[in-house]
Amino acid sequence: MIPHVLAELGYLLASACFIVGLKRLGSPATAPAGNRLSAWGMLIAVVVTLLDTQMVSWTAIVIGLVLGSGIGLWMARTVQMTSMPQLVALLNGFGGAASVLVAGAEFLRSELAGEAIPPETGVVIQLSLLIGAVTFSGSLIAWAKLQEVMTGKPITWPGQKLMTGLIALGIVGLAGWQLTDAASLLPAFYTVIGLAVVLGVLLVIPIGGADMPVVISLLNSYSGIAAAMTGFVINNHVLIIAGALVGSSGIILTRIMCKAMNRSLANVLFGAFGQTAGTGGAIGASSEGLTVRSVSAEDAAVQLAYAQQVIVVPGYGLAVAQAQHVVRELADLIEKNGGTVRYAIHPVAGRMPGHMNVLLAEANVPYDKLFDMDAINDQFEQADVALVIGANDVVNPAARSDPASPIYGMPILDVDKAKSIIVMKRGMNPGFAGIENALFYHPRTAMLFGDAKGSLSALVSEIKAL
Amino acid sequence: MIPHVLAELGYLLASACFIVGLKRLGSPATAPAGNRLSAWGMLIAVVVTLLDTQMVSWTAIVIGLVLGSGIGLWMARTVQMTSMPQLVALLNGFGGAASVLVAGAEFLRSELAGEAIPPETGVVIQLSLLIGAVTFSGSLIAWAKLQEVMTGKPITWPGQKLMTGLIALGIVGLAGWQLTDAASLLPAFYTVIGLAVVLGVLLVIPIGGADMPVVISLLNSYSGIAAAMTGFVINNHVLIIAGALVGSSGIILTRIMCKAMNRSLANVLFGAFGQTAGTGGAIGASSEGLTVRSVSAEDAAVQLAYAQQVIVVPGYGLAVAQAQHVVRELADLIEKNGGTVRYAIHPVAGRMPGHMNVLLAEANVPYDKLFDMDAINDQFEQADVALVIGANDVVNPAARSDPASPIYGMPILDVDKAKSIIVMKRGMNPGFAGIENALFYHPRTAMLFGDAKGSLSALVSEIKAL
Amino acid sequence: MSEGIIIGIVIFTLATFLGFELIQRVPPTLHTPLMSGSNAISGITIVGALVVAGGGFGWISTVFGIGAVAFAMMNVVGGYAVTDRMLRMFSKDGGGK
Amino acid sequence: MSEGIIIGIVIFTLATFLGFELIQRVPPTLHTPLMSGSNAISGITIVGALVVAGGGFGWISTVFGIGAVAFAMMNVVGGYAVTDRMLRMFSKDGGGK
Amino acid sequence: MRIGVLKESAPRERRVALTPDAAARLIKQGSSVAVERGAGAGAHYPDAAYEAAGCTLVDSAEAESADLVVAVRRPTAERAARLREGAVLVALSAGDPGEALAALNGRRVTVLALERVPRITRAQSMDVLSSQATVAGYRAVILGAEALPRFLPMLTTAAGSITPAKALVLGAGVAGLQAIATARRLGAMVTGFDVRAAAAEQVESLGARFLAPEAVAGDAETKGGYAKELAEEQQQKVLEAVAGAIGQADLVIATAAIPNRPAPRLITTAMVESMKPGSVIVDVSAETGGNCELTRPGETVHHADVTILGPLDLPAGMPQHASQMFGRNVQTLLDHLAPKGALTVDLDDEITGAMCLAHEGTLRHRGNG
Amino acid sequence: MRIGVLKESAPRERRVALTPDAAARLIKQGSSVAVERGAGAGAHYPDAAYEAAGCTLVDSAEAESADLVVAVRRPTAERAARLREGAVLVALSAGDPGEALAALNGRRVTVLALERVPRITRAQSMDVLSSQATVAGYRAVILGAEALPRFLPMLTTAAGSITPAKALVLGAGVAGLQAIATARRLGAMVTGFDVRAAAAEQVESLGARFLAPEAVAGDAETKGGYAKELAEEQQQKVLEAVAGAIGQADLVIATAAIPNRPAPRLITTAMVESMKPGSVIVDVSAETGGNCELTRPGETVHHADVTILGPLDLPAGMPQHASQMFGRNVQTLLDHLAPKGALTVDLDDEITGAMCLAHEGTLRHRGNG
Ligand SMILES: NC(=O)c1ccc[n+]([C@@H]2O[C@H](COP(=O)([O-])OP(=O)(O)OC[C@H]3O[C@@H](n4cnc5c(N)ncnc54)[C@H](OP(=O)(O)O)[C@@H]3O)[C@@H](O)[C@H]2O)c1
Ligand SMILES: NC(=O)c1ccc[n+]([C@@H]2O[C@H](COP(=O)([O-])OP(=O)(O)OC[C@H]3O[C@@H](n4cnc5c(N)ncnc54)[C@H](OP(=O)(O)O)[C@@H]3O)[C@@H](O)[C@H]2O)c1
Ligand SMILES: NC(=O)c1ccc[n+]([C@@H]2O[C@H](COP(=O)([O-])OP(=O)(O)OC[C@H]3O[C@@H](n4cnc5c(N)ncnc54)[C@H](O)[C@@H]3O)[C@@H](O)[C@H]2O)c1
Ligand SMILES: NC(=O)c1ccc[n+]([C@@H]2O[C@H](COP(=O)([O-])OP(=O)(O)OC[C@H]3O[C@@H](n4cnc5c(N)ncnc54)[C@H](O)[C@@H]3O)[C@@H](O)[C@H]2O)c1
Repeated sequence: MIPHVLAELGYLLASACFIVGLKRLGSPATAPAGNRLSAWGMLIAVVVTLLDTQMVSWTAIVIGLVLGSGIGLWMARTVQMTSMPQLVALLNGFGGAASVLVAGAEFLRSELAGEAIPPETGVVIQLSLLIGAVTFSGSLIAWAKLQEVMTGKPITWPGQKLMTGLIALGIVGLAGWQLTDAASLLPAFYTVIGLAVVLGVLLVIPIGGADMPVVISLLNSYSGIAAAMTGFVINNHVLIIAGALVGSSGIILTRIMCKAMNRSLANVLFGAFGQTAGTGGAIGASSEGLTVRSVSAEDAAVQLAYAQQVIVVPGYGLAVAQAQHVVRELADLIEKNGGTVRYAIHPVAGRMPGHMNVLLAEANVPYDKLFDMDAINDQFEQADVALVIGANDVVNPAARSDPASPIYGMPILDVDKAKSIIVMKRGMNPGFAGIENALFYHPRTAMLFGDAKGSLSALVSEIKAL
Repeated sequence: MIPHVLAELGYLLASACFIVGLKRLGSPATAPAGNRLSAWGMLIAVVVTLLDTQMVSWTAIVIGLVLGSGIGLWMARTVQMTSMPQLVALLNGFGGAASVLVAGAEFLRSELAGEAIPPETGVVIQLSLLIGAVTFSGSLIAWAKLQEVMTGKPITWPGQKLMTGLIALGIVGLAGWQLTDAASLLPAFYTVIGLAVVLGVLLVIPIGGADMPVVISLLNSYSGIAAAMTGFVINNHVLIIAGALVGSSGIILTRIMCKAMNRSLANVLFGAFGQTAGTGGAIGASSEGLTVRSVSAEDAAVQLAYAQQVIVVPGYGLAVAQAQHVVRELADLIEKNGGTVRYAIHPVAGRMPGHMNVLLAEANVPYDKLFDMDAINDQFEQADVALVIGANDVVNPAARSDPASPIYGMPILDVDKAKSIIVMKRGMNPGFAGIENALFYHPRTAMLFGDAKGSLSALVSEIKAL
Repeated sequence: MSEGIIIGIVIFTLATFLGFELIQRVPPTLHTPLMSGSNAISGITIVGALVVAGGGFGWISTVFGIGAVAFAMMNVVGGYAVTDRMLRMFSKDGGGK
Repeated sequence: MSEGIIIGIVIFTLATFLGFELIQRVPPTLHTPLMSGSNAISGITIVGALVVAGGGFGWISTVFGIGAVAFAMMNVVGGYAVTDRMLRMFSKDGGGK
Repeated sequence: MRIGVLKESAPRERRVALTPDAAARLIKQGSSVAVERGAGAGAHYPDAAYEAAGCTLVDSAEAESADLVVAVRRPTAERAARLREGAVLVALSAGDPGEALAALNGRRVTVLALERVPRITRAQSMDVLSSQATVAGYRAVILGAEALPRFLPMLTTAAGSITPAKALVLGAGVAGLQAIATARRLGAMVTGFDVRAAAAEQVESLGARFLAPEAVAGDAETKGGYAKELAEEQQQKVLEAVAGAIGQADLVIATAAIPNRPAPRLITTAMVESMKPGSVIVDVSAETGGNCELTRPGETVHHADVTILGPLDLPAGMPQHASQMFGRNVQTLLDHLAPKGALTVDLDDEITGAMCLAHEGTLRHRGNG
Repeated sequence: MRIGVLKESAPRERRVALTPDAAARLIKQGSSVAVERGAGAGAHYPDAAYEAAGCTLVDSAEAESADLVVAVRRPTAERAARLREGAVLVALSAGDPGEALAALNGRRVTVLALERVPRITRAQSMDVLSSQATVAGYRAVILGAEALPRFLPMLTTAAGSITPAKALVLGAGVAGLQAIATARRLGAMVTGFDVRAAAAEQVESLGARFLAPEAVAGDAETKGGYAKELAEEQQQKVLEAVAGAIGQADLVIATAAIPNRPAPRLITTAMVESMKPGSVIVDVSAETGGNCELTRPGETVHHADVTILGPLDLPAGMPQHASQMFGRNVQTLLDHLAPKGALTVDLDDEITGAMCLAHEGTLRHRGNG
């Protein structure tokens, strides 16, 4: 055992690691180092705890450490890149469970030893149990939805809200009873935990699979608060600090994620009850049941900011939007970030021969950045992003593949070969030829809806803000 | 007296007020409310203290409160708007003095009562005294320099740095002695305070008057730390929190201010010793001893963002920089912020007839925003900002007033009638006619040095970031 | 209310404010790693778990302790490891860049 | 080292981090008001001053107390008032806008 | 397949139907190309360039005897009579007088009229009307700028300020849009005018202002994207709209057209008289009678201090690029007719069928030829 | 002061020395203006406009009898002989044959030569050379674009891609810079060339590329901003530089000039022969002999499939705006000579002194007239 003062300083150091680490996680350049710093903080906290606390028995500790580390490492190593979100959900649930167990152990210990639990300690124990349990079961549901163990669709039934409300009320009541009544109330204790688990399920089940990341982020924030409450229970500051940090930063992250989806948190959490899936759904589904993937300017900006090779495909929509100057600005910005930008000019893009040339000349785009179809078509494969701005027919793969199409036989720009495709248009309207475009439903295509000029301006601001 | 728990919660509330208030002070829209919130926090802290502490005598308190509030209010009310910075310096100095007095009282009390001061308490008392005293005397010097009670020029002499170093060393030595030696060491105590006062003077005296705002900001940060140390002395958390907040946010503000001046903090603090006043000085003085006022893009951006009427005066430099597209972008941005932008085209701006027209047409500036000299010259008086971009001869007042000038008699654009003038050029080079331009030394003129394209891009980013 | 709780509340409040300020603008690609990284931090419950597990409270320590330590440790180790994996994708060759 | 000092250090550290984060981008027009406003906050020494002044330590309380309270109060009242005056210039008609 | 390229004989026709570059592409596909000596001279493609591209230079008789003969304009009756029996002739056949076609048909020559390429997406690259209208629209502005006694762009100078010229473009088809773009490039303030509703967006997509005739838009467009002839009352509205705008214009580019009909009359003598002294009208539609009452095709008219140009040879006036585009169209068409050099005339083909005026002794499309 | 405005008599000269607008300004200052009937017709300023501006319309004799007579070009000897004794004549007097001037001087007419306005900042608004060179530079490109058998801008179309034309502008003075700007507006890729070092930045300030002749720059500029005549060896370097660039050019605008000297020869016959078929040279300096060896002033030469224009009437070809600017220059000059309408010829004045060729029977500036 080390002097308690040293332990406190050790915990403070760990806290500082978490603070700085968390801050660094917020920007791409510093994130890896930030995560490592925060991991160091955790190591310090664990070591300090082991040195500081009077350890009566080491067996439980060793078993738990070996088991937990092993499973954790194995899961992190083997998980598919695409299954990351559900892994995070699962891990978050475990965190919640740990809080329940710690607080529960404290409660049972006092209870069994016949010690009176002071009311404030009782409150924090209850909070720790409650939040931990909700986090646990909610996270498991989120995991199940993402892993497609259960349906990703919102599950709702009449009276569901009422039921949830009643359970929440029940928990409060029981918890209050436990606090006020000094007598041993083990059944109430177990009932509270049970009800909290059910509450977690009820809260997450009506939310759609696509919204799970937001839910996980929110539950993550909860698990932070649970940890902080545990800190109150065992009177440990590092738990309080780290827990509070995660709790509040988690809320902020949740808000940021909602904003990126253009939704409010309330809409995410309770949207299913209203049964309106928002504007996204209206344009989301094609006649053949395929779906388009819509992207925010923020997201698209990140892609462009880090792209090495960008090919811009202008079409009539660029002209309609009169966005020629902004597109040039965007290109300048990408080039300043180290990428290269070329323009692929289709022979019949626009509504008159040379339409795109007139526009781009007006914006002073140098001639040597303009490539005609034959010159650029085999470059798309190497392109990180093909940025299709208000073009439609000239990038319609039907011209290659569908003999029934009115544009069959017209050579087109092979944008679908690019590593990633961003299409900017106002909606799902067809172009001059009046036909649907399968490119918009391509798995690598993301649609950035809106007037091209507005979208381009947004991209410029976002890239500058990165 | 109230229960201590309530007092602690009151202090916490006060701290929260300071935190939120300080944050809100950082943005124009929320600053007034933020300041008021922080003032409420202060009121809460004072009331809680009065209720919480066992007050033996109220006389000193009442006298102090009445005296302090009265003088403070009177100073705040009567000060000239232009003398604000020195008032802040003065008030800051008072804050430092208060810290010295509180810590000193604590020290003397224990000392006179013969109590042993525990070493850690000793350290914080020493720190509180030392930092408070440096803040006090440093702030007074800053005030004196700004108030022109003493010269604003840096005062340096050989060996000054050595002297400062020796005094600092002396303080450390004496303070250490006091700590280690349990015996009463009143002379040492007074000596430390005296030396610290001298140190404050020595630290500020070599810094030029123009840099005083940065120094005040730094001293403000110090006074926060002094307050936090006082908090340690009397074991009060609100002092620690508020002091630490001011200490660290003050450092950040100081850095921001240095960055706005394009200098490093070290350069501000020790610049006078190197005797190179930086690039600013090199171009700062005209042959007739007049000075030009250089402005940062950040500063200029704020002016433009809030301007109602902007008149852009393009000249040959705009063409050289090929900045026509950026200027259009800037104008669009100003208009989006609610201002109006017009372009004043001088008949001989540039190097060929119609030079500016060609440029601005390329950037698609609508014709109805272009005004020739006769049409715009009486509009300058109403303009909030005249933005002169790479123009020189065509805005040279010598053409109006100096019959000896080669351009005498040429009609010029009356930019000097505008409420504020921003001139963008790379340096102080003359234009085509090869003559100096008094406009650059005009009191309402600010020079934004740099290539026009770069400066305009910077303005655009800054306005977007506001 | 005990002094300990009060101080806990002060610390909790400060840390909460700090958490609000730490995260400001996050590019969308970092949303998941950030969530995962802060989730790992919430594994700080490990400290509590260790106290319980090592406290020698009989079966409580054994059952609750092993469980708590194991769960918390999965959260910690898995969380940091998976975050690191995600972040490594952004550097140089992989992923977005 | 006493527990009190340790907790003080924890709180000091947290508040310092918080202070670093609170101020991010400040338009130059706000530099002076912000400095002045935070200077007013540093007048929190008034709390210490009141303790000294009301502590009844004889002449120390009287001399040091009155001085400390008066100085701190000037800092507080003058600071808030002058900050408010500056800030009022930015709204609507006056100053920059 | 042996392709013969004729030298044009019409006055002022300086284009050539196949440029060396286009010929080389055909040769690569397996055809042989016989070029009449001097065919490209007017368009600045010297014989040497054809030789370098792999063509054989031949006299006129030999060029006429090819399997497939290409020319810009349908050859004179005299030359047509010398074509091989069963040959294919690809050329513009506008203003068909009947007789010439009958003569060709008599010799069982297959006549493919280039101006009849359907305006479907797939055939865009064979569409000489589009490509030559592009040239015409650009060139009309250049001619107008030359004839104008004033600047097009705005100029602020020590000798006073020059206000930008106002240009009015009537008809926003291919030529009209190109004219709008070119006039805007030169700095004029441009207004576009058309009866088709779709034209509004297109004009504005070039940064110009659109002038909409009252209550006409909507039903003025055929399925193919062309304009219809207007009812009397509608025509009146159109005239009112033009009359309202023409008084401000310094330069008028008139390109309005209706397929197979005389050009619509949009500018009356009274309107011309209301124009500013020195203003200029370039009537691109002169060939089909002109949009202006006073236009005399092929001549320049001065009326009330207004100059009215009625150029007939707009694309031919820029023969090098006009030929390059024309040749590219012809080459793509031949690639379509004779993939890999083997010629088949498939009248069921959407494109060939629409173009064919005579085949194996039968005349087609008489009604709207 | 009574001002007489003559109708020009030179062939192709369509400008007028004072427009109604400029005349109105002078009348406001207290002068009266007598305009020869029909003087503005060629420039599209009808007599009615002069009348509306407050001028009196007079016959030629009356115009000639004014106190101060303005004309674009110095009147014929016949008309000069009819000027009032002691009158002031303001006109271009280029290519002075001596005799005519002597005759005027004999009648004690004060002759102020407009092309001699000094190029000082104050006199910029009276500088007809600048204003007319602006017109010439713009118009040279328009003429060149008209003569070119190709597009200037780049165009990607279904009928193939059109590459942008390359324009080479020799001499980056007032006319050259305007030509650069105009060609760039039309979409050409422009290279500017000059011997003065200061020209580089000016050319680039228009977004064009500058071609620097090796080892010439620096000392090639006189104090007044004009170019000097070059030494043999330097001239050789200049020719080499031009020869290296001209082969790529589709359009050459040649504006190089040296005051009071024949235009420098920059384009040899061999260089013309190295150019691409169909390319065009517009020799703006034709009046002073031309920058191209093959230039024939006032004519169009075809050589080796290259067209060489030697226009003599560039500003006169755009008479409305050329006159507007000319008139504004003349009006500002008259304001300077006769503030508030009272004429004084002060030979000590920097501007008047420099312009005056004859005054009170004495000839001045003979050496460099
Ligand atoms: N070049 C020629 O000579 C010529 C002549 C005549 C016809 N055409 C034909 O025109 C077509 C040209 O193809 P294209 O790909 O350039 O254009 P397109 O196929 O007509 O598609 C243009 C797309 O731009 C979008 N759009 C319109 N305004 C927009 C705005 N303000 N912001 C963002 N998006 C906007 C529209 O979708 P939303 O409404 O959903 O936004 C539309 O789908 C071809 O079919 C060609 O055959 C060409
Ligand atoms: N328009 C005509 O027809 C014509 C013809 C010939 C002569 N002129 C003469 O040219 C002059 C025109 O006046 P003006 O006011 O337009 O221009 P100016 O007096 O020549 O001044 C231009 C200024 O722009 C600055 N500059 C140059 N490059 C720059 C860059 N990249 N970024 C920022 N600033 C840059 C230069 O200062 P720094 O080097 O310090 O940056 C210079 O002082 C008049 O004297 C006129 O008489 C005009
Ligand atoms: N393959 C393709 O998809 C393709 C190719 C080329 C052109 N087009 C389309 O075909 C259409 C017509 O092209 P065009 O240039 O050959 O047409 P055109 O030469 O027949 O007519 C020119 C223009 O005159 C207009 N006009 C007719 N009567 C008018 C009147 N009374 N007043 C005003 N304007 C009148 C027409 O609307 C047309 O825009 C356009 O919409 C064009 O976009 C399509
Ligand atoms: N008041 C003023 O300030 C004012 C007014 C107008 C022009 N200027 C200046 O006067 C100068 C000349 O103007 P200008 O247009 O009347 O000149 P110009 O007509 O005499 O000559 C045209 C150009 O030809 C160039 N040139 C001469 N010899 C050459 C050679 N061998 N090779 C290549 N180029 C050659 C000259 O350098 C000049 O740029 C310019 O610098 C212009 O900016 C000043």
